[in-house]
Amino acid sequence: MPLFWIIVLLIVLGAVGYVIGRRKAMSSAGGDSRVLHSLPGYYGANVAMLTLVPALLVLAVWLVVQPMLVGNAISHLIPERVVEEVGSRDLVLGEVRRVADGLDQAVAQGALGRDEARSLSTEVTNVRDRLAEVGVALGSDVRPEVLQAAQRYRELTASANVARAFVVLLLAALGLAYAYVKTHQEFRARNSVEHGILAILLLASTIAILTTLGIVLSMLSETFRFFDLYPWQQFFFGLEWRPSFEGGSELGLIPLLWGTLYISLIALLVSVPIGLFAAVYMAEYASKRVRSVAKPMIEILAGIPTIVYGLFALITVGPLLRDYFAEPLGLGTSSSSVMTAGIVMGIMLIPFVSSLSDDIINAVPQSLRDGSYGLGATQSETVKQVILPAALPGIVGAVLLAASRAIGETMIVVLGAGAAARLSLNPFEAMTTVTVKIVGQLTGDTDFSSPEALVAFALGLTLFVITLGLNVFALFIVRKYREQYE
Amino acid sequence: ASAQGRDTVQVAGSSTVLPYATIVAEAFGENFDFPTPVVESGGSSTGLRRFCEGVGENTTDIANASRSIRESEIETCAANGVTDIIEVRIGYDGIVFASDINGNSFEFTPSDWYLALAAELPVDGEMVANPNTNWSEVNADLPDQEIATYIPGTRHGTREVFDENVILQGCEDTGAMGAMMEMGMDEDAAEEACMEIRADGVSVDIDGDYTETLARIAANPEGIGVFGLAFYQNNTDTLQVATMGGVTPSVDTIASGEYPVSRPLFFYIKAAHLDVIPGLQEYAEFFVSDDIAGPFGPLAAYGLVSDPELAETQRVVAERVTMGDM
Amino acid sequence: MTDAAANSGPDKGAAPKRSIFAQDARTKRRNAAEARFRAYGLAAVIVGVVALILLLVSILSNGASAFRQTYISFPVTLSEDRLDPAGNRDPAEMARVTTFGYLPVIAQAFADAIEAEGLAHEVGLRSLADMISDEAPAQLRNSVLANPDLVGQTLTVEVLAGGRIDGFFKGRVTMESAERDANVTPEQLQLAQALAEAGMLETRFNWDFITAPDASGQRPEAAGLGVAILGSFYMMLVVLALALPIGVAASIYLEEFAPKNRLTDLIEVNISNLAAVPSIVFGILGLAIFINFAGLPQSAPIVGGLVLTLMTLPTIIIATRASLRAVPPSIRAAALGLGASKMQSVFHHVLPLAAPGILTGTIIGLAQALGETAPLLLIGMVAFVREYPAAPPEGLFDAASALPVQVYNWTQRSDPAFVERASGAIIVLLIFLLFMNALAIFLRRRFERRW
Amino acid sequence: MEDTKMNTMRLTERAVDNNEIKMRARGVDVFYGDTHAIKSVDVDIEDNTVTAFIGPSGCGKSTFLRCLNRMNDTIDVARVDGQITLDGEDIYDKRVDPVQLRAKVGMVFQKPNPFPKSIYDNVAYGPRIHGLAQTKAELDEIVEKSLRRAALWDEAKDRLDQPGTGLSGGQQQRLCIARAVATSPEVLLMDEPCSALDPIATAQVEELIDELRARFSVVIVTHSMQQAARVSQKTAFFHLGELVEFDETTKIFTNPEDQRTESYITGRIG
Amino acid sequence: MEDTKMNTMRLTERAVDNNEIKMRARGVDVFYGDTHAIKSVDVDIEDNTVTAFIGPSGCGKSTFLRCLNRMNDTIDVARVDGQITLDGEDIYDKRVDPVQLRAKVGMVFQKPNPFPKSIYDNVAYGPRIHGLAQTKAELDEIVEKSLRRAALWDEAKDRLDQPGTGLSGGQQQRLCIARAVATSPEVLLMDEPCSALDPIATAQVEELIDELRARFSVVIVTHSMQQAARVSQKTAFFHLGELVEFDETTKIFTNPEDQRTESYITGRIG
Ligand SMILES: Nc1ncnc2c1ncn2[C@@H]1O[C@H](COP(=O)(O)OP(=O)(O)OP(=O)(O)O)[C@@H](O)[C@H]1O
Ligand SMILES: Nc1ncnc2c1ncn2[C@@H]1O[C@H](COP(=O)(O)OP(=O)(O)OP(=O)(O)O)[C@@H](O)[C@H]1O
Ligand SMILES: [Mg+2]
Ligand SMILES: [Mg+2]
Ligand SMILES: O=P([O-])([O-])[O-]
Repeated sequence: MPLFWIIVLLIVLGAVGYVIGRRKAMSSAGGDSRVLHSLPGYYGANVAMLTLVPALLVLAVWLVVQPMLVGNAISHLIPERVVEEVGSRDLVLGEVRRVADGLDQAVAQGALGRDEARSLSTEVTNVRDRLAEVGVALGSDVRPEVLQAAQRYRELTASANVARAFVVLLLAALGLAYAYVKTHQEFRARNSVEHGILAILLLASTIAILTTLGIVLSMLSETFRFFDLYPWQQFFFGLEWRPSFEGGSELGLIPLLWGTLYISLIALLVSVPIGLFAAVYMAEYASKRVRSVAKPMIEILAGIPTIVYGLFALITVGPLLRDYFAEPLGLGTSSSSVMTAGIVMGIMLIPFVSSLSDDIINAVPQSLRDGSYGLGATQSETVKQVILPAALPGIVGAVLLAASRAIGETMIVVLGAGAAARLSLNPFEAMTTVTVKIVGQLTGDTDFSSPEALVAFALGLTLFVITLGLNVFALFIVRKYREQYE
Repeated sequence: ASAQGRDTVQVAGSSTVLPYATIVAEAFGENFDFPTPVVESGGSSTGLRRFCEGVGENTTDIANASRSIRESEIETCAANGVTDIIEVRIGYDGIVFASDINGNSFEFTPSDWYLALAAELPVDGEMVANPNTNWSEVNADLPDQEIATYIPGTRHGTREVFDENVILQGCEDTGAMGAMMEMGMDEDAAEEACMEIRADGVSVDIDGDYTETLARIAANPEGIGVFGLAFYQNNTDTLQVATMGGVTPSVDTIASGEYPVSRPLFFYIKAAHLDVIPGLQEYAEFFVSDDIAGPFGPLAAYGLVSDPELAETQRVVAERVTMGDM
Repeated sequence: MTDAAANSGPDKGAAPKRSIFAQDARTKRRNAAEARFRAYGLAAVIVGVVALILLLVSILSNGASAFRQTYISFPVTLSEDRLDPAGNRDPAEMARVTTFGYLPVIAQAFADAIEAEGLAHEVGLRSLADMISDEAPAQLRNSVLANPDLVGQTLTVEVLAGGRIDGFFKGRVTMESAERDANVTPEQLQLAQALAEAGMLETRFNWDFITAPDASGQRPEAAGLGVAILGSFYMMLVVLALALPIGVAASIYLEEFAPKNRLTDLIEVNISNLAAVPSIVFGILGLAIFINFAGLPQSAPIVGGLVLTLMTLPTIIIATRASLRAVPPSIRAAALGLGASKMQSVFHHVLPLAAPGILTGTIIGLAQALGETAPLLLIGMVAFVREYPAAPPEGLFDAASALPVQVYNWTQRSDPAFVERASGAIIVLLIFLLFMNALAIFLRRRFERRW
Repeated sequence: MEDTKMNTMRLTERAVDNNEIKMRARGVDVFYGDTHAIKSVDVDIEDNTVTAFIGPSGCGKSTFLRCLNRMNDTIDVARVDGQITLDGEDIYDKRVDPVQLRAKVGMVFQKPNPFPKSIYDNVAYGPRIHGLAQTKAELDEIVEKSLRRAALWDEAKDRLDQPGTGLSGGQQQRLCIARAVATSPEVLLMDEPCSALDPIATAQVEELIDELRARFSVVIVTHSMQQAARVSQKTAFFHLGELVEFDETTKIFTNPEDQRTESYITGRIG
Repeated sequence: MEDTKMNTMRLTERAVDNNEIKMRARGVDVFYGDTHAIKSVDVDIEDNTVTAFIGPSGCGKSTFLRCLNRMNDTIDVARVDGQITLDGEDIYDKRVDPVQLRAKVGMVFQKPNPFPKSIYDNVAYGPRIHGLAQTKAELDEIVEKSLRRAALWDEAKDRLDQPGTGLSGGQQQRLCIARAVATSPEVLLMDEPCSALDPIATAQVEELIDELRARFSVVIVTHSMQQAARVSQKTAFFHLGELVEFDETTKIFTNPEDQRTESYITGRIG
């Protein structure tokens, strides 16, 4: 049975489960929902849940496992000789699948009879041409072994599919029956359903952990390879970043880190005040109409592709800063600078701070404002002394989000701040960030197993650890200054 | 593992080769029944990394590269089961020096660039920081204009060519290399010292692409940028090209070897995929066919310097000559 | 009445009664501070809006022309000996004639048409062919192969003008620039002008920009956004379908149910930290997990969507948690006191009150995901793709590109004609974004309330 | 003006029978972090009885009240020790579902906390989640009846769809009473339910309490000695977290045993 | 138990002089959207006088009170018509700065709304923004004095640095009183300031009110007729948004003119 129909059937079973579960609960209570432990809907949902969840889980596992098992099974049919000719077993299996798919399609389109497809042989027919007729292109002529394997593959898959449908539907039916039997006036259906939901919520929150794990794992081995090739002392404490193709690169972290912090700092100095003031204005001062226009407009800033900002920095802001600040002040003649990138990035980050803060400020209860106004405080005093402290955790969250984005940004830095790694205090000098170099070294032309390319992984992991530290610090701050209202 | 077999050729790699590969892919899709290949950009290194990840449907079939594959990469490939690799050289990429069309014209020699960009110059047996800030200080024949150059960043393969064919050459031509060795450096150290570029902001590394270099020149019309020939050819209305050693860069002068700064472009085919991925062999043959890669084909029209040994390349592709066999 | 006015005089301290019309020095100071604060707020909003307008104006002024294109129409005689040498109208046989075979047919027909129109010019045949897009032979070949009986007939075709000719009608190319430009001559432009006057050439709205697939660097005039729009759409489907529910679910668990201990602190820090991970690292992750481990195809929107989901999750979680936390505890207590379960109090009361913040997080997260290129670089979606992906769900596994990728690619192309197209793509992207936001903003306005 | 009618303390005349014990608290201690807010309190809440908690502000009445339906669970810093049973079952037992407990032991909070929803939805919320109404008509009926009992119907009937947060202070208080009554709990905990009510509304609520007593038990926190005397059969006097005295209301008000009780109820002002 | 001490309504003995008129309201109408909450009310608030607002719940007492210091400005849907003057100056005049007005006309809200700050900061908030203390010591003094006057000092003195939101209901109410008193307003509006207070605390607050009267005018909303009689010199009776009667307290409670007033103050329960 095709997957689609299994799923449709499952959904139908679930729906039926819901209806009969609900009905049984009601009838066990003599039609009076008041004597039920839970709302009738929960009984239905409980039955539907037990019908669907195990069945779908098994189906999911099955979908992953079946191709592996079938692949294993047919992989025995393929002689070593063929594997050698083609290069890898994987590829032969791919070919087998393609032929099998082609046969399926041919059958589906009526170009081949069912039996014909089963008995097809390379001696009689040119399989490649036959399949080409139904629109399946093959890279080369089909080897007899491959055709046989494909035919076997189809058989196995067909029977596995039958088994799959059987098992899954049986499981669903069992689940349904079990839940149905348990359905009774006293049964704690709400608790059962809520446990299910809680499990889902828990599962969702583990995804973040898994992601972290995945990130660390996917970078760890390459990082170790890097440190095999390059001394860690020079990486962590090196003051020079000078990769070269001829070897003998200097890959010091410090200048990149400095650039990252410097540029992010300027970006935050731009975006946090502007964003916060904008949020306060929108939440406390602006009329509903102004707010409903201004807020979405500012949010668009977050959606403009960073390349636009980058070009804006390169063509407009950079020369402007150079001509009106850097040169008159004698701070250099570079149009790409920390300042340029920081300011432009700051503009991009405004909505990160403003929109979220606006929502949080808006959620502060009106009674607190009243209390303050009633004491003769001005609106700004109220905002500064009552509302912002109460909204602090959310605002810190928003600022962290902005800071995170600043650290992770590439395009604006490349175009606005240049590509030169440099340790300097002058904000009108070109500098660059860790992230830019991660992207650069990863997508560059250097030999991908050289330290110059592998350094990207080490940089990524180091940045990860550093931001982790910053976040711990932020959490500490929030804990310390948090004010819980009500 | 996904159940569906892949039927589209998957290409990844160099952004320099990308325009040519897309031209070919587009024409291939138009003229063959196979679907148009998917051509990814992302750089030679990324392309080769993906290429070497293994054999199988979810790995790329072809890696484009603006340099030849390195020995260590071949080893990694082999470790992952990618043993049979066909190397296809499709032509040459000319590297040109261009400036704003309304500004001064330049006639460079490698020596000029060395003297303008070296971090330190040997003076009287001692290395001193490069004092030159004006082209006329470097070479009295050059216009009186501040030195401001935009050269490819160290992640670009072009930089390697620039370092070796221009800076190192200039270092040797000016005799600086000799002077350094007299100062007691060994050859490697001297070469390294030759190729060290000044970091005082006179020369700016471009980590982006040629459009960024172009934008920088638009922002600073006194700047001189390093471009690919094809890029320059598409922007002759805003850029003027400088000669190098008296030779004007063009498809012809590069093909003949008169113009000194160029590099070969390649793509690498995973031989194991040839019989498996539909259209792969056809695409490769189509790419190197005379219609496409020949001197009068669309690639040349776009700026690729056609390979004089194209026939040999066509044979390599047709007969699937892998790298080990050569 | 009182002598209020008299009392509001300068005698401070002595008289407690002061007019409420006259402000004392301190109130003046405080009011000045208030006015300043308010002005800062307004200025901040204005800075944001002005920056937006500046950026939008520059995008629009560069990109609006991408939606218009120049077409040339003229009759072409499809001669049998060129296009169907075998003469049997068998499409398989006719397919042997490649686009290179169609090129001279078109060029000749164009030259003939100009002559028939009686336009004098000094443009050689080869240069005439250059005025027509390279796309034209493919167009013609496709229609001939689709309908072999056309061979032998004369039909009027409408083909794209070459990029420079098109640029001339959009003001990008001028006679002066053509003087210096190796790719176009003033004579060609003059001829184009004459053709326009004769009605053979017109510039009009260009649907193909939105529907056609990308084209190579030689054919800026033919490049479109069809595949990219589909790819972005599919990816956003995946992101929305996964990131929003997972993000909200995770936040609810962490904020409302999880025991408050070291472990949850760790998770909290960890999520904030994920937000700071550069997006390309998510590409590394995606490549390792979804492609190499799970065996999903490369360049596919499903993988892109999954990677962007992981990238967007922290944003949504941080926003959602912050707004859940902002709901006053008295609301929860009220529900619990009535015998609602925790789950019910969260889903019935807390979540709706937190909805504005959740939607904000979603808007920002999706905006970020929609405009992101770097992680797509490593999973093969920064690519030249000309085949449309199929309808979902299968289409999620087909190769596709994405809008920001198209912008990224086009800004790197050497032909200046791509500049307008990149800006045009940004316009489309922003419209896309506006559509997504419109719903969220509408919902947010419905949920906003103070208590 | 020395109108006696208004000022006479009227003790309930109904005899105080020996009712069954509905809830029993033994040795209950509550800590907020380090502060010991409730110190070893023993109280029996009888069925069909109104129990009043009195005592000076801050003595722990609300805190103890919240122990009775485990609302203290929701305060992070609060910790409850000791044993409290409902119908003989320990409500702090692991197996107890606090949700079910709270459905049986309803609560009206000291600070009115209407949901930011319509008046109708505020009242209908409990019946909805407990499935007390089969049809919309039944629900309407419950809502109307509850609002009537809480003496809010006349004021609210024309604005059922308007937000509950837009009501006056006293109206919000009555709304919260209506909301709690609508779920028909077995025990109703009311934390100063009449603090914001005028005498007439107070009388109506007191009538309601009396009516509820017929079927359930009611615990009421009040600062008004008169109110305690009027509506309750049992009174508990708290002082500084301790239960000073717990006895029949008549006893407490006429012949208190503890010195502290006496000085409180005879305090300068009534 | 019919302890008279507790139940006697004690009218203030001080003579009601003809004081200056501090605030004067003429033809005040308030609308919440379409609802007409206050209907053409005229009231004079005299200096050195306590004015009580009484009336059934929902009759508009709080609404009218909020007009007196323009707190209604913060409610979007609320609209105020008519004229209100403070010392002869129209407080709804364009030139008036509501901030300055509110500094002069302080307010204690019906629902206690402490800031999520420490107890100390809650009280110090007003003095800080109005610059009433030059030094930390002065500020400490103000805080202590205010808390003492609000009868919270003893309970709060050891936990001044703990959040005001962790207080009991009655403590929060006293905190809000202390907070309002700390800014030394000329007119103090108190919306049911004793609703959550026990008799002793109530007495202390009433003492405070009496003390304040010596220097300022106080307006108090209350549901307790006794309280109104005890503390106020003037009483206004509101009913359904109308001002039914406004006169000297003794007059209102002994010899009301309007039938509605009479039936309210003689209402079944006092
Ligand atoms: N924000 C508001 N929106 C709409 N109507 C309101 C609002 N606030 C009060 N009302 C209505 O205005 C009328 C008067 O309310 P007000 O709060 O002034 O009453 P009150 O006399 O203070 O009553 P209570 O003694 O119960 O506090 C009531 O009917 C109330 O429902
Ligand atoms: N969340 C809390 N955190 C810390 N302390 C608390 C908290 N809630 C109450 N307290 C303290 O516990 C003690 C008892 O408080 P509770 O609210 O039970 O008093 P109460 O008798 O209800 O007073 P009132 O009549 O004023 O409402 C008080 O001293 C109060 O300050
Ligand atoms: Mg209390
Ligand atoms: Mg009120
Ligand atoms: O992209 P490149 O590898 O050619 O620089």
